[in-house]
Amino acid sequence: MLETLVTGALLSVIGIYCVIAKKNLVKKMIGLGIFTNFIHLMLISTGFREGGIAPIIIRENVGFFAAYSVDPLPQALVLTSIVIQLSVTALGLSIAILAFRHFNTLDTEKMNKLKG
Amino acid sequence: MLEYLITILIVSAFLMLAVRRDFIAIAAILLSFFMILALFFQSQIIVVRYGGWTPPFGIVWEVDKLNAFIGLIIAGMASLVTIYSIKCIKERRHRFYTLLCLMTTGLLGVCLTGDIFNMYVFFEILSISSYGLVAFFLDKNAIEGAFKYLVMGSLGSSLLLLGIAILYGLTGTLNFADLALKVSHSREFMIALGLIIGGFCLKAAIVPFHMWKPDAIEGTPIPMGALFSTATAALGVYGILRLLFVFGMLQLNLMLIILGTITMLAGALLALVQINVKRMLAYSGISQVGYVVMAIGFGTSAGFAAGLYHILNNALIKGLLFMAIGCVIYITGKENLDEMGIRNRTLLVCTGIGVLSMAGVPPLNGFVSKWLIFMASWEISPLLTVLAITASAITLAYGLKIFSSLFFAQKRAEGKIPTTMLVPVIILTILCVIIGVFPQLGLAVVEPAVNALLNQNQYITAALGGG
Amino acid sequence: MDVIIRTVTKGIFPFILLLGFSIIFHGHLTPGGSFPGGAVVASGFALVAVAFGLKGAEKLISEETVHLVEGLVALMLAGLILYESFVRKYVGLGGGFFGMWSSPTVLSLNVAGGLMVMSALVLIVFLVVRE
Amino acid sequence: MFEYWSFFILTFAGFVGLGLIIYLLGSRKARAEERKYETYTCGEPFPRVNVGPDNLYQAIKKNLGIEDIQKIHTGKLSDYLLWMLAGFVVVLLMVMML
Repeated sequence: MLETLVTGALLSVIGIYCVIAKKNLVKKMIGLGIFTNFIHLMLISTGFREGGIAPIIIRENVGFFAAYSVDPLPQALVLTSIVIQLSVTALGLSIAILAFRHFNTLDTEKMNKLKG
Repeated sequence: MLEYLITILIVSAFLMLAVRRDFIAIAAILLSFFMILALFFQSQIIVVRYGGWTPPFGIVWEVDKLNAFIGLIIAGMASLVTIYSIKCIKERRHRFYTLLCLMTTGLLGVCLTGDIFNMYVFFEILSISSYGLVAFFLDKNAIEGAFKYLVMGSLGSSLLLLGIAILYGLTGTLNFADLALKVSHSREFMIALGLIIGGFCLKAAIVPFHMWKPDAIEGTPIPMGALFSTATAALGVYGILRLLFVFGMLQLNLMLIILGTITMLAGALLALVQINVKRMLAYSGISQVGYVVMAIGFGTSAGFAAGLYHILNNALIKGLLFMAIGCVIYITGKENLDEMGIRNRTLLVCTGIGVLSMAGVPPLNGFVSKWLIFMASWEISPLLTVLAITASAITLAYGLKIFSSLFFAQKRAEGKIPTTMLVPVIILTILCVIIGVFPQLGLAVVEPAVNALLNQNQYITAALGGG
Repeated sequence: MDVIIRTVTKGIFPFILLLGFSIIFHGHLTPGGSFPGGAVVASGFALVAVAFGLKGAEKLISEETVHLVEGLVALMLAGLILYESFVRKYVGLGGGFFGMWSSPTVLSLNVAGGLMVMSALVLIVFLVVRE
Repeated sequence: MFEYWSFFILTFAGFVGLGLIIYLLGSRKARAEERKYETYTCGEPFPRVNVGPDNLYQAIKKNLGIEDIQKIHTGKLSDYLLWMLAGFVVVLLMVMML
């Protein structure tokens, strides 16, 4: 459990730093991906159980399943969330392509026509 | 019937891509509006169990009066926007309607669901389709607004997911009613609550989170501006309310009062100095959401009634103003305030009523809810009343700016406005006047929602009891 | 691209499709399912787009076709929901389509999801290649 | 119903008064410019000064510190994200204080 927390803390700090401090739009998307991965790690670690079995239910021994298997729900949640993150990343990168076409740069500091 | 709402919207969204007939999307969104309308007149709480699973395990949709009220606003605005954009969007209309169907799916899904992860999924459907809609024109402004909204929105919804993960780790359940039984007020729960409320504040554009909204609205097609300022804002406020409701923390809430007051004043002051009319209306929408958040922070039933009433009135007024200004932009093609002269008497009357109503001039609907907010805030602290009245005065001041740009313009453009664009404007104007003259009509709609908000036990037993 | 990649692509493309669809169709029994299977199928089209250019890939599957597939999937989902909620409930046709498959609902959901994932990823690949 | 209308006149007068004060205060500088033109053009037809809506509230913009609020909205994504994170921190602290 400790490894998970340490990794999660590292990933979250790296992701937030990458999203905020990096000027490049593509790097911002990468940072967003890292940060989302941190959340997926946290979410899947909520279902963790020391020495648990794979959550495949067999009709004969429901009691055994309930006592020893890991929680299957966070895995389903993370799968859903990964697909969502995929579409956000795809949309973000296509917007980055269009932004490069319009502004001739990916530097977000230079794309500040709308302000005030 | 409610099970098929999402199916209809999603199926029509993908059919639009293949078949490219506008009437599919229009029919689907209007049908969803009538479904929500039928739902609104049901007396008891409706629980829809997907796949027949009982609530703590399966996904449920739970519709009480509060859901139905917000859903009615959302579906109503979505259908008016749909009718409005038949002529307003000139090219690639099937893409627009596909995204609009998906956005309505997301809005209604977040509003009606009773499961917190399901809420996150619909929240993301809403977010992704609205990023696409912000980038719809694919020109410089649209792309800039879109990527700002995309990065901010995705980071916000990631933090919302983190809050949901913490909640799941602490309680092991995702159902609202079950969560309401299991939450306590310890520090871990409060972290989760803060993260989720922050995610919804981003959608409602409360002040430290508001910066995407003017930039995004300046780039979007104007019907989307109307939808962002009404439906999405109402949804953000609903999310905050529902979370506080689940946590049983609907008493006097200093955080919401402070955030709401700052939002109200900052939005109004910033709207005062804008030159671009879309941007001004965006800031005006932010300011009106500030009133709502301040009112629901009071924690009294008068405060809730005032806040919910102002959500309704803000939707009507801001929708009216965005659509009317959209008609002007349709003819002149200019977005700056000093080149907006137009020669069309109906439109001028409608815009004038909208501006006066936004400023809170009786006998229009904006006055009623603002009056209720002043009354509710007087019981908490007279200082808040003074601030709210100041913000109202600033609202009138920037309303006058729109007034003078429309009525005292030097050059007036000629042009014919299509009927489908004029009809929603007229409908909203009539509603504004009717609710202003007969305020008890609006109160009759709002009061059941307030009662539902104050009765937590009813919500829990409807979901969990009677399996 | 050079001749090696073209030749290998010609040889390997049917097998990629086969692998993808087998993952989709066995989704309810084995690991995998709609998302990995759809991604594998889309990777086959991406390979064609790399080897033969966008023109070559569009000969196989054009953007219109992809949209058509999405519309068909939408109709399929609607039909599935109608089947589940009306036909099975009121007419009483239980036990799958004529008792042929082990779990028809999950299978048809897998197929619909796989086709949807495939078309979305193919669209993304086309958009990126076009730039 | 009656209670909503009992302060009708008061509110109306208040709104109109405040709005008028702000309106007049805002357009004062622009009018002064116009008068200057009148004085210094000696009998010649002077260029017509058109006061559009964008220079209505210039005085308020200068004096009430709205320019400072506007400067915060730099249009740069990194600044926006920093403000947003600051907002999250503020919301977290305030929720924990409740």
